[in-house]
Amino acid sequence: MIDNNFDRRDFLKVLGWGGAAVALTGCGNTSVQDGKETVVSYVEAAAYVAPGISTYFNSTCAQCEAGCSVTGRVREGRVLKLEGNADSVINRGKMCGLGQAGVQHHYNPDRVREPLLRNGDKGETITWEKAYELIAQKLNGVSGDNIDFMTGTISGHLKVLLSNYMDSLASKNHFVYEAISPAVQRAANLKSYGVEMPRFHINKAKVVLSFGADFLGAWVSPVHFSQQYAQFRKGSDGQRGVLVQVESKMTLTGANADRWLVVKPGTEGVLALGVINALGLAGLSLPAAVAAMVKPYDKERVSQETGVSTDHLVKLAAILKERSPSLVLLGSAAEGYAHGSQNAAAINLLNQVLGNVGKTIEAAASVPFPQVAPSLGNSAALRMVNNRLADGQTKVLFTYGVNPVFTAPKETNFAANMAKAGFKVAFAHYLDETALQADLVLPLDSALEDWGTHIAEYQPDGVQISIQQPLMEKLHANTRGMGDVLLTLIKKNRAAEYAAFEDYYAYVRTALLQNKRQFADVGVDDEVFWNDLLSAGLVNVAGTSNKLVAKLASEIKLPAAVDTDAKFPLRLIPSVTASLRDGRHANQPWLQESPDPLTTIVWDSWVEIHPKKAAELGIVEGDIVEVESKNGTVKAQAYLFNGIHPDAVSIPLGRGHDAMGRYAKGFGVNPFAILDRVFDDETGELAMHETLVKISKTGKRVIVVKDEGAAGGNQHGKKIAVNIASDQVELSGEA
Amino acid sequence: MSVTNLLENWSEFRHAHPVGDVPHDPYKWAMSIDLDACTGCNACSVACYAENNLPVVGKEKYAAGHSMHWMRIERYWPVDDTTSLEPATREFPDQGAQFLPMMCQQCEAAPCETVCPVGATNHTPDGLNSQAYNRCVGSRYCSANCPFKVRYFNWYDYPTTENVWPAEMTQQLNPDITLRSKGVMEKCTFCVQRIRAGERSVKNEGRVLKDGEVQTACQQVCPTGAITFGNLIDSESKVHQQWKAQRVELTADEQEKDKEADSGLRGYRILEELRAYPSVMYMERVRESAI
Amino acid sequence: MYRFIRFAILLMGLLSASSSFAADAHLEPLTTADDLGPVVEQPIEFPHNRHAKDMGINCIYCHTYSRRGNVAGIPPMQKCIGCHQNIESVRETPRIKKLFEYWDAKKAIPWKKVHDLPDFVRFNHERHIKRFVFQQNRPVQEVCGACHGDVKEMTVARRQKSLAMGWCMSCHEKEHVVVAQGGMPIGTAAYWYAMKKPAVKADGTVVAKGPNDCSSCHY
Amino acid sequence: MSQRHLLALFSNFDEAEQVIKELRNTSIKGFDVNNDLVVKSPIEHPEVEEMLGDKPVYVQWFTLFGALMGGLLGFFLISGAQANFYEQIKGGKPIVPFPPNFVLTYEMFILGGVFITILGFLVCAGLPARRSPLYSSKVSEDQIGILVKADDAAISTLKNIFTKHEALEIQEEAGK
Amino acid sequence: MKDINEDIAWAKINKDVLKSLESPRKLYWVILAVAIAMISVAVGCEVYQYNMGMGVSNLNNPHVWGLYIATFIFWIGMSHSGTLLSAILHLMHADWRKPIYRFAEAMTTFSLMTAGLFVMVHLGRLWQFYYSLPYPNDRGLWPNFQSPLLWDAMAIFTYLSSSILFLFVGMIPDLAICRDNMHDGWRKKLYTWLSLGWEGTDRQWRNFRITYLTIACFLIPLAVSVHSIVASDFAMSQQPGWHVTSFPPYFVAGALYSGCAAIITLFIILRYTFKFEEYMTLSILKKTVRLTFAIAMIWTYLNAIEFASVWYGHDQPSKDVLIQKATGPYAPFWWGMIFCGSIVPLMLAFKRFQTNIPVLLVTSLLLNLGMWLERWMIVAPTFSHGYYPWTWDHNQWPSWVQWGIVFGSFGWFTLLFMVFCKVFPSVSMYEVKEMVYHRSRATKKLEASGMQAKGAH
Repeated sequence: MIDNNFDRRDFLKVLGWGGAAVALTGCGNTSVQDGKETVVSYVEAAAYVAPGISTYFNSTCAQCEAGCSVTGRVREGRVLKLEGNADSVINRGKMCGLGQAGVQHHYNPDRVREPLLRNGDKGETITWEKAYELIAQKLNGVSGDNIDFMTGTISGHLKVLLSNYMDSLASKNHFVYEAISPAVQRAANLKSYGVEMPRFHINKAKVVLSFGADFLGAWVSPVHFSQQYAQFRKGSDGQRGVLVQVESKMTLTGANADRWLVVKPGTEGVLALGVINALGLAGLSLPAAVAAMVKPYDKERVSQETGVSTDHLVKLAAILKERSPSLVLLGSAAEGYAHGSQNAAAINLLNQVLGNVGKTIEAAASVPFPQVAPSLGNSAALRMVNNRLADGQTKVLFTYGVNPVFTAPKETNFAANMAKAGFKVAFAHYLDETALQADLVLPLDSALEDWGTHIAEYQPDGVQISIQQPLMEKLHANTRGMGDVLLTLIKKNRAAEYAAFEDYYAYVRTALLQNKRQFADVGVDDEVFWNDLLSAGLVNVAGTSNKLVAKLASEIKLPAAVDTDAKFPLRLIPSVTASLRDGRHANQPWLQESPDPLTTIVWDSWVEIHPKKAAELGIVEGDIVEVESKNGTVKAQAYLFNGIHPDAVSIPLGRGHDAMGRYAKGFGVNPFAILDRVFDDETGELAMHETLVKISKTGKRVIVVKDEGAAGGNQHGKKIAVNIASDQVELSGEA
Repeated sequence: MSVTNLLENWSEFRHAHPVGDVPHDPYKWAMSIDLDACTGCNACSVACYAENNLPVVGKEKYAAGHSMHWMRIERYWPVDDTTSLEPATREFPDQGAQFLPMMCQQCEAAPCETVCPVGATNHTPDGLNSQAYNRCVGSRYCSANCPFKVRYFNWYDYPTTENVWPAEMTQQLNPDITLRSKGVMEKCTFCVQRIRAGERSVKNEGRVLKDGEVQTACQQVCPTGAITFGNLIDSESKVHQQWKAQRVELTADEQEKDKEADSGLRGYRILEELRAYPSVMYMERVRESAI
Repeated sequence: MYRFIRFAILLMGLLSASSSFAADAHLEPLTTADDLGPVVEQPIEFPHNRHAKDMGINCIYCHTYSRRGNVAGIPPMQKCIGCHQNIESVRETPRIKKLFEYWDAKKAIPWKKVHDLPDFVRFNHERHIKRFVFQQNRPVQEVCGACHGDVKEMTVARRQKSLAMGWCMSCHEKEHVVVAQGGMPIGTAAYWYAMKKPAVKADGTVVAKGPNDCSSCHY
Repeated sequence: MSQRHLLALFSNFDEAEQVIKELRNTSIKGFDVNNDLVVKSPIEHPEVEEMLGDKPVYVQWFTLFGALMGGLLGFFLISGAQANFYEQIKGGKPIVPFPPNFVLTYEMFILGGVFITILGFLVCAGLPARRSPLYSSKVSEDQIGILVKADDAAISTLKNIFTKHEALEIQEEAGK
Repeated sequence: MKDINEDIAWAKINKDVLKSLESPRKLYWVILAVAIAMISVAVGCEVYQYNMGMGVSNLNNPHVWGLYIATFIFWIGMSHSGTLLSAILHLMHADWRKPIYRFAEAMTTFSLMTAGLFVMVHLGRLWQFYYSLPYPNDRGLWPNFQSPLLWDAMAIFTYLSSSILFLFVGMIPDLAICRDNMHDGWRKKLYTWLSLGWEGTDRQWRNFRITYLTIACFLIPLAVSVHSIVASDFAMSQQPGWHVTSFPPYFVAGALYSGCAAIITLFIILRYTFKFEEYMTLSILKKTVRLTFAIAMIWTYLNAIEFASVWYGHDQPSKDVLIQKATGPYAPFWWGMIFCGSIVPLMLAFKRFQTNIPVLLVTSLLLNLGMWLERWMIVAPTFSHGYYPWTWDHNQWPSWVQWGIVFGSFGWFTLLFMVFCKVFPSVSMYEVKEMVYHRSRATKKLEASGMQAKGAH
């Protein structure tokens, strides 16, 4: 860690060697030689800079919204590796694969390097000055109502700048779009607990019943939850936590469950109510209204509707009753239906009757500076932007951190609608599908080159403000930080207000210094405070602690059975994988080559199908199958997978890019494209699991590229990966 | 003179290892992996790519079996009939999957070492199975004789292969370790570059490494802390305590506790009966019996 | 007949002796004039003799990275300037003028590597300097000179030792005393060679060889 | 007294045998049947050799020496090299392991044996040799040659004996 | 039927054999051209592989060895027949070997030279192969003498050098014949130089006999050790299907078997190409065929023993490999091996086939195919089905690069062999003379004692 008061920005200059060649060691010389290579020497160097010695700088991971703090290992002016920052309450020094691949986002050979202006089908390199001029020119005379800014989840000072900029344009049209977000859950939580995202204490629970929440994989804050999970498994008083996962397609979390219960897609709510009923029958006292409401959900009916055996249902109720506190989680698999909000309400109700609220579910501290609190994304934003585009209401569209052309269902015609906007500006790192539709593409600094502050939606302890700082000099001369760009743009409108800020760095620094007393003693010198802040890479504030307001749902309407269609007999589950998520990371080769944990497939998409169903259809592994929905078809290799309901097929999200460079383009298929436009009744979120498909063989067959060998997941009687029943193991004596 | 050398140090030259031998001192690097904590998330594998300059080979080469993941996460399905060739005989994997991080087991009596024609792979005094890339001629005998098949051969010259480390990507490479060119065998080293750096720095201080001062990349990153790495000699180290608690002996090919009917312990080593004496202990995944 | 057998026995003895000799320790490369590395032309002909001999400047004063990291490195230019801006007497000499030209342009001097090991060798300066200079109080010039030769007699440095692996090992195989001589303490525990503890001699001194396993330097 | 060579060719071994028998039985001054007679034949013929008297062969001593030397050299070279190879432990086996060294010693034993046997053959058989003064390519075809060296005085006696036994051809070295 | 016409004049033997050294027939050039074309395929493949890396051979993890090692064993195995004919049968005084042992020995030498190439081709860093040689160097490094591969190298070096010496020593009298009969030119010089001044004197013959006998004695254990050591490459490893104690004798039997089959093939080819009908008689062929049959049965037995011991034992992984061989993706090749190696040779038991040249040619080729498959079936299935189920790989298939080099190796062998046959007498003239001489004497003796003349055996 750096702990002297050397100016952080000068540091970058001395550290950089101005394009010093990296020796590909091992391929170079193989014998002692003299006078062939040049020694790299500094003109001036800070005391802590020595060749061959790494320095470590703290920053924030920008790969997802969890806001993990990272430590970058920097050597000879280049960042080599991202490691976890142990001081962070979110990730406590740990990382996921996705986070580590952040360096590949930074060093990606397919980054946009120059501002590009559309000229027919081609992009023409222009200067930044010209780009700014062009934006000013295009915005000139356009009413604020016709200017849309579409971003992904955004927080910290960038959000402040952006909202100020939108203000300066007299526009209220900042849309925060996340293709995959727990938006339904937020609404349900707000109803049940009074907050959108409470704190979950998996580690304090003795039983975790998760309805499709992939908290070890891609749900909310996976690194944090993984650590909680480790404690949960160890148990607080020697009693190991029990995880039961309920879902129709096995997730990574499901693969780690003690009992994985497969349910008919969409019946998660039914099961939740059935469990409440069973709990009542087992002697748990239920509020009368609840008892009445769950009365019809007797175990036979529930078993019949969900496909979970009565035996399991009884056992589940028994263990939930016996081991308290427990925790019931709710994930995307339960949310992604037209009745998603109802499912969510039912599941939250289960938490409430189990008395978990206040024990394993607590309110998060609220952010003391609401203006920097995250703007949370949802997919309803896409619907709104799309409608506005279709109606011609949007004249100028800015996009940042989103790729709606890729993630919007084909049926929305997003790309075509986008063309209707007069001027589209994409702030982009890569030429992704959306950037390719834009008129102007502005190249951004990578997260490892840029300044920023982040506040994650999920705050496990107090509020952590994470500082993002450059770990090395810019790789490309003509990229700009998003903050700098916004500052430049806003200066066009409000020059006087922002004149004091030379750049975004100055802005962030001033802003944080202004609130110094929130973070440190007033007496601390500004420089010292600032350097300590950068050195730590984060600052924790207590925030205001809240209490949850438990409100029992009065009515939960669950459909008797989910929709089916004789023409499209199967349900498509677009699965979210921990490394590729919504596809914005698909050009990071480590992630492409990192095998999917469950299927071990790399570099390609696949269609998961239950062997029973596959046998019915005559499909074997590697068959290229056509998955057809009402809105289109995709063709991908079949993978026979027991961890899926026989009436469902699953295709992972994230692959299938037509753009975004060499590592993303042409690998796999994009199931976003064929999704049906079905929405959650209450929130208007796209119901991701409501797409019905049919599946047919194309006659082609390939060898599935996967790590799993010919033996599949079978150990052939060898003692390789072994498991042991909990009643046969003595865990208390373990070190 | 060599004859005198031979005669004088005869007992030293006839010294066998590890059974009946003095333990390594002051270091014996070892690992324990708690499969109950491992979630199969692949973070360790990516960390290994980042730390050890592993090439991303791409789809075609991966398909051809040329992948280079020193640490691979294996996924098994619990089956009722273990001898069946079918992936799973249950209709649904209702007890989840079994994940297993598999890397070089740094065997104490490694089968790979004896067969190398050029002596490129040896056992070090701190208990590692070392691999000298520059000595390797690429006979691949070591891999042929490795029961775990955790040795990876450079089938192509990855540093010069298109799209492996294009343009700026080279700047990510860790300068502390050699970049392997074609025809060389490589494998997990327990992040030997970190171990060596740590050992050197404490030598400067005249002391021995304490637990936690050297971490492997996979251990450092593991979100659930499933991987423990450390010095097996050091009774303060977590890895020592875990091995001790699980009653797993480094130099045994059959553990005493396995002869007891229900020891309640879950430590084991893979293919222990082959007498390679692996340095990695796994702890069985636990399954709740009440549900 | 007996003559024949006697002769045969004699020959056999000779042969086994010579064969084992052939297998004996690699031939230690001699440091002769022929062993000198090539003359390397440097951008500035730096006079080591002037600095190290005439002025008596400690090697580590300039090559300061050598006690901190793997590579000894070339001192940053500010180090040269730090002294030379106050030495007016030589200010106008061609070499110093050249130095200031680089300084004014803030351009690094493209020094050429004189001791360039193969890329797969990881030699650590820090450990060697700490071991022999700081822990055993051996004279700096002797310690550095073990590998770099008598630099104080050179102008531009030139390689004087073979730096071949056998040459490195010839020192690692020697028994070195593992007791601090007026310097920092040296721990004995860390000095293992071939899975053996360091030997304690009759007079109580502990001797140990250098690290011998391949992965000490090759990884 | 000067000596001359005489080569007689015979069509078969029986004739040659008769000749040798006669030469043995006849005492000719200036001709020693044990030292001055050489039989040249296209194939090996132990019976003829028997008649030439006890002429020991020493090749096997070379063999013994070579094999032992090879084995010793092998073992010590290998063990010595292992002892000097920086004592790298491999697979938990001793630095100087016996089974592999025995295998290699065995190979070196054979290698030494074969090489030195060949050397011994060349030494004992006097090869490579200069061509003898009298030679006929018939000897390598189908005829048996008897080459004798004798004082000038004995030449005619020998010639007579050869002729008597139906020598096909008699070559005579030119007088000096 | 006699092994050879006893009345054949010695001068005619010289003439006939020497004729084979003279201006070649068209067929010879065709064979040579084909051989060179085959070699260029292999050279092309190797250059490609050298530049691109071993990956182009489609070897992979876990299939780190493939056709190269299999074919290496095949060629090493083939070399054993020369030793069988020249050394073992020599010690057993089976004189019918005499007309054919020379080319068998040449086959030994050249197949060893071919095998050696495969070791090279197989190395990932061919340019560093000298690391595996023991020589003093300034790094102070030695190869690892514990590695069976090094034993291999040593054994092959010993075998190759001893075979060449044995071949050469046995050829000295013939070289003298050539020297005596050749017209002036480079050949004459060559023969003069190589024949070392041999004149067939009694002293030379005496030492020659002892030397030849001694080396033959050495060669037999050497040959056994060579293929045992090759077997050790596998048997000394820990892998299921390889760690088999019966591998060394099994390999040796397989080696003799493939060698004998190759002798039949070459016998037939030489007989026609060089018109050696009078020396390479059908009677000798018949003996060779019978010998081959006997060895085939030994091999079959050892093969069965190996399977039986695996089957009967408790080593489940080895058993799995065996089952995998018989039922897995390699099953066609494995059954092919059983068919070619154990069923086809049954043909040789029938008298009428024992001299039927077309049938024998086809059979011998099939036998060799079977033996090649055997080697492949030793190498590949263990890799595809080793100890560690996760890495089982049943889909690996050698690429054209591997096939190309294997294919080319046959060209290389043929080239060496054909050049040898043109430069050196491929039938031992002096030993045929000996044979004729001794046989006719024996016949005469028999006739003298009034008995019906019969073949020597």
